[in-house]
Amino acid sequence: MSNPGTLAAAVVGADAFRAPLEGPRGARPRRALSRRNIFLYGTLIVVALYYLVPLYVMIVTSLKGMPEIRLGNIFAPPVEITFEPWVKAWATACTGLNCDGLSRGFWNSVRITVPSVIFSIAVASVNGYALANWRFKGADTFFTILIVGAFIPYQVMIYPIVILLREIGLYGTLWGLIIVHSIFGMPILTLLFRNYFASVPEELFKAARVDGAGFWRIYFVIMLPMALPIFVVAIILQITGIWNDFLFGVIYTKPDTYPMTVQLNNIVNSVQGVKEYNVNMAATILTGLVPLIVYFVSGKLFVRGIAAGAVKG
Amino acid sequence: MSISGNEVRRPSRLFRNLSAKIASIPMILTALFVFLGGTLWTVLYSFTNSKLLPRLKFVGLDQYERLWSAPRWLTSIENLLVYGVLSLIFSLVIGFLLAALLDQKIRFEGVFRTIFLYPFALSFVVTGLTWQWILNPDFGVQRLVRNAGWESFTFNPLYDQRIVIYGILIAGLWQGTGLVMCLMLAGLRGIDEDIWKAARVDGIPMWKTYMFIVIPMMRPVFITTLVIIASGIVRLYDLVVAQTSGGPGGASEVPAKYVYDYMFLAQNLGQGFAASTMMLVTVAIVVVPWAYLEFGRRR
Amino acid sequence: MRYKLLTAAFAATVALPFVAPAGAAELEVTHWWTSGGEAAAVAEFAKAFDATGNKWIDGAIAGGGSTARPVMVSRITGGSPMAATQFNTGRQAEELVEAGLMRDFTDLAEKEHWKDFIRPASLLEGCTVDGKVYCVPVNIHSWQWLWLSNKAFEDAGVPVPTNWDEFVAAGPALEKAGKIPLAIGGQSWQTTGAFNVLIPAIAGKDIFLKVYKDKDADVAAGPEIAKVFKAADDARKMSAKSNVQDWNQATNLVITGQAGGQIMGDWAQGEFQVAGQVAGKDYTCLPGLGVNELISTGGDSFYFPKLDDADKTAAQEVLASTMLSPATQVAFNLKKGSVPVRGDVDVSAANDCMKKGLDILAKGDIIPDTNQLMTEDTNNQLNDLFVEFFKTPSLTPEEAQKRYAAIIAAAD
Amino acid sequence: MPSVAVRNLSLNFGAVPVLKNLDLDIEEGEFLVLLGPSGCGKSTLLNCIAGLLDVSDGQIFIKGKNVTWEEPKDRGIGMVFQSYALYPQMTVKGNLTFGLKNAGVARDEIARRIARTAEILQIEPLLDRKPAQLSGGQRQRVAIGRALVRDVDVFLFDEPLSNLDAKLRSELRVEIKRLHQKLANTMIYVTHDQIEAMTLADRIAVMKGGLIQQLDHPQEIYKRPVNRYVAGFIGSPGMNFLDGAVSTDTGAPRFKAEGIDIPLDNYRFENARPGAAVFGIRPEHIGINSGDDWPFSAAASVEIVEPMGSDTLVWTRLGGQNLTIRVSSERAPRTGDQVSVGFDPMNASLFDAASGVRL
Repeated sequence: MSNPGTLAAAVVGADAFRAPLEGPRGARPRRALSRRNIFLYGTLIVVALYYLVPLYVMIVTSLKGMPEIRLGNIFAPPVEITFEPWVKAWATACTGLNCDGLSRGFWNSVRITVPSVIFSIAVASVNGYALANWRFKGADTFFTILIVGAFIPYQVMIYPIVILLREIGLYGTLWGLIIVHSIFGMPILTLLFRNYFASVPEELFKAARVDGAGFWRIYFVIMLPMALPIFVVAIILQITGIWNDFLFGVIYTKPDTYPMTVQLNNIVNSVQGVKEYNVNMAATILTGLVPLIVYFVSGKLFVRGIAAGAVKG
Repeated sequence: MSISGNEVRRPSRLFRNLSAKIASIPMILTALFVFLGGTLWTVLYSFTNSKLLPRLKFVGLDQYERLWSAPRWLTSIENLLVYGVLSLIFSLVIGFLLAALLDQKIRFEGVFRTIFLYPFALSFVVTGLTWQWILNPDFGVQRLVRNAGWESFTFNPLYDQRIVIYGILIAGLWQGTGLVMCLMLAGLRGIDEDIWKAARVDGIPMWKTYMFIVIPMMRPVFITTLVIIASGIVRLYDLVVAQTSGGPGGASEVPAKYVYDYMFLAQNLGQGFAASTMMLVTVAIVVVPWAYLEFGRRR
Repeated sequence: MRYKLLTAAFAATVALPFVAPAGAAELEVTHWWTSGGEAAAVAEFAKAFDATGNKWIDGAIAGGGSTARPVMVSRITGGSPMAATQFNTGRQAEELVEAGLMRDFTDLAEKEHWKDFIRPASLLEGCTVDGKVYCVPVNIHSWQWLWLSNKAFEDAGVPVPTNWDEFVAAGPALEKAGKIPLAIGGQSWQTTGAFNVLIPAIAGKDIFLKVYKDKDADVAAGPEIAKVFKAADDARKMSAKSNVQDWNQATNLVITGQAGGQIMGDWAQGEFQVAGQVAGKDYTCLPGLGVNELISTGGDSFYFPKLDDADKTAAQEVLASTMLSPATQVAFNLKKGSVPVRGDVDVSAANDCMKKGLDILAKGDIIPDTNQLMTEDTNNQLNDLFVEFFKTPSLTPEEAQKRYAAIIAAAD
Repeated sequence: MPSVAVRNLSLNFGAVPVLKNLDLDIEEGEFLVLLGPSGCGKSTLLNCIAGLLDVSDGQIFIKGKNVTWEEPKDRGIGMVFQSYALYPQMTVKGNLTFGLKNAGVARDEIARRIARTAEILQIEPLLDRKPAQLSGGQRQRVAIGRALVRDVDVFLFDEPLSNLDAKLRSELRVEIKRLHQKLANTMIYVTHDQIEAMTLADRIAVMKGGLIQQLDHPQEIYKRPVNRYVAGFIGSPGMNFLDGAVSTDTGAPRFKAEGIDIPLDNYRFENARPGAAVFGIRPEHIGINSGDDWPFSAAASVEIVEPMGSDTLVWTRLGGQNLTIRVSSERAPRTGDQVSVGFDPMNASLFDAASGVRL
């Protein structure tokens, strides 16, 4: 192969020009500690600290004994690490007569969260798909109502929903709770799915129709496999939303089936003499653990999923 | 060759797209019965003197008159306004700045992103409790600074009526800015790379590129974000209850709490419904025209 | 009170097998008793009920009545009721009864002659709607107590006050010693409660009844109540540094000597007891703030929603009887720090403070509880006013009284 | 002095070298096209010249000034992007003036430049519209206008026509050419479209794998590609390649393959050597039944006939290998005909089979 350098020189034939061309060469020198980098990383680290402080305080406090909490400041690391608050929060903290801590609520939360997440996402994804690809007259009106509904304070809807559930005979059942979570997850989830499916090239959808696929077939065979990123977003949003829900959990369940957040409230608000901050913090971390893990593990997917279509107006 | 045969009748409009309609039944039912029905029901009963149980004994506008003469309601509205405006501005600004910083091709982007986002995984109850603890004057920041030698330092938002709403704001922002950052980051990544190049060739400074080119281009992202933040602000309740229970002296009351307290605590459904109707009207004035433009007409 | 505890216990053991049903049932009971003393007290109910062969499923909801009542009401109206639930004696469950959601216990009440032993009679009246009995009062709580920490006054070098005026006078000394003179929690009902205690103490029983029973707005705007607001102004100055939320945290300030005193109902006694403190030695109680010794007769009652399950319905009656049985009444109320609703049980085990209360009760120096006189709606408006008043120095007593009179005028 | 000069330019993305020790000189007023398939480094090179990418090594000079470390705005360049990169919320006028306002150009000067640009590009009626209200072609004109108002010596085009449909593309192509003739600026133009390259360029740099394969005038590249890669990339339909070997057994060199024996007397060897080779001949250099006296002619069978209007493409088999021929439509044979094909090896190119280098 011919040497491009020689070739260029041969064509131009202008070595004479080269002499006066002087000056810097190579990559622009960049110091690791340039002003820009100091500002950039400095800001990020300071902000990150602000975000981390509460978590730090929670953890540190949960590892201290009560006397140490009363004396020291909350930011000091524990002098003597004790796991007793954790044990108490998980297994022995009392509410009224029930002294089994959060442990009972954990499985209840799982039992409530899993079907609610599945059901609400199933419903919302089909809705979003129908809205994006199979528009029918009036669909947008319903959707607008739904979006406006996202602004209604939950408290306002408690009474009508109590009456609705009573009328269909589902009040106090797991299905009742699942429906409630599906209803309140619907506006945002439907918006997400609608936007995502709307961004899928229409040709794909048309091709499938020409191939004779119907509504459900296109949904399951074409759309569903493509919608993975947005499903991840929806699942994460719903797991945290439903796991963290307190209001519906307390109103639509019974003591036997109280989710973890209700137990947490009970433990935190069952003040006996002094507030046991260490137990409260341990209970708080324990309750938040599931959604936290979900975020730590899948935060990247979440960001990617949002970028993949959630934010397209 | 004759083109004839069974005359094909145009299928009924009702059955066109039948599967889609069937699939939309949950949405239609929710929209009609829960959101629309529930709202109308609430508005209707706001004109009654329902106490513990809803009863159709109409009293005209009495509940509204009482509502607007209740100092607590006025405080609640004022608080929501202050919190709402500041929360909107700060979450958008902070969320955007963080996203812009993360967008500088920095190292450890994933670590920073996770740190900024994790509070969003925690419930408001947890957020409220933790910040109550940090802002506690006897244990938290104030004590820390005083111990460090600055004896007269006072930072006591949760027990100071004048600034309590800012104490709540601090916690609210801590919880919510991560998601805003995430949305903004997604928006920034969606900006055509060539735009940045064009701006550089044009010699436009980075801040100007953000201000005059990138941010206007991110309008849809800002709108989605706005919907999410605003709907959260209107519903602000758990955080206040967990952090201050509306105190001190009712200085951090918010409308959603007024609704809840009057419906269930005071057993005056009519009053609660009137308050929630006012909230709905406010929301509707802002949201309905926008939602109509954004979703209703686009074909 | 003549009977010995033994007799009562005997009566209970005889009575119980008699009403026990064939099938044992699990009954879910909801309540908001979650503090140390309260939980110990409710355990007595559970123990007694479990002894009948049934099972008490505890449905404690923490966070006080304000968190618990919406849950209870929603569940009852939603058609998924618990077997029994606590409400404050008074008008809180009125509409649930009117809507026909609660069980009528008239037959049981007549069979067991509740009317004969429940005193004061106003308690059972609170449970009676249209001549029918719908609930079981389980205790008498009175609000009119000033709890004082002997240690705090010792530290401040002043004698323990014997009435409100002395207490106010001791305020500066306490403050000088680094104490909070008066502990009041941030929850709104605590401030209203304190104010309502000040009315009979400062202005007298008649004024109290004129305002709250007759809803006389003129009196509420008058000079007598103005004096009460003046006293409340003192109280708020003394409580300015009290940075706690829950009532028992405030009580804890008194127990530990960080605060001089607290205006709180007799349930505070349970906290002193759990902390191992002795009345008269570690702490002092002044009924009626030591000025006007009378007590209100509020308390808690249990309501029993209508259920479909026959076994549970039968067990509800057992539970009602159990709660009222002399042995349970004694055991429960001793732990709770309240007074039994039965006049015929021995409470010799009661401590000094409770005995003071019993004496006042026996003398008949009683006033009805505000829960019995006013709707929750009015109470809540008063809560809004007083929580603001106590924490907002810029709200003058005159201005507050104007708002107060307006609330009373609108009350029903 | 060259208008733009690149010296020993290297660029690595991490460990991956994208540009390898490049040298390039571009004359004042020259229209240079960087041509190659995607991933060859042509856009990267353009971005380096623009200053949008920091080089790993080497130097860049524009008008004799070393701009290796300069900001793009200070290099005296204007750039046009494939996606137009117009600021969507600004009017056309806003797009054109934004950079100037930032540079602090006086208001009357801005007005003058806008007027001139609008006139040159004939976009006066569009000045108050927003990009969303423009067609693709109009948008690209505005994008060019944005480079034009900068009043610079060097224009950089990054695949500016790829997003347009075929008709618009050819229209704008002419317009760019006209623009170049009128302004006589130095223009560097990146494309993967060899027709654009051929029609526009004064010189073409064919790139592959971060290296310039050949830099020359279009006709020269067309006629005398330096290697098989360049030969294959330029020209449509592509050059015919016949596999075989160069032999000098009989004295004069000949190209031999199964059923083919081409005398290479007329071929101008650059470095003759016997061995496996590829014989390349462009379709328009082959005659069918012409009756001319070709140095080489043989019989071939017609497999497919593709009429293209003025020309017709004839796909034939010669000795088991494909041979595409371009003839004028009047002389087109029919499918299945046996024809006689002939050409002059003078027009052909011979490449080494292993290295692909021109022989």
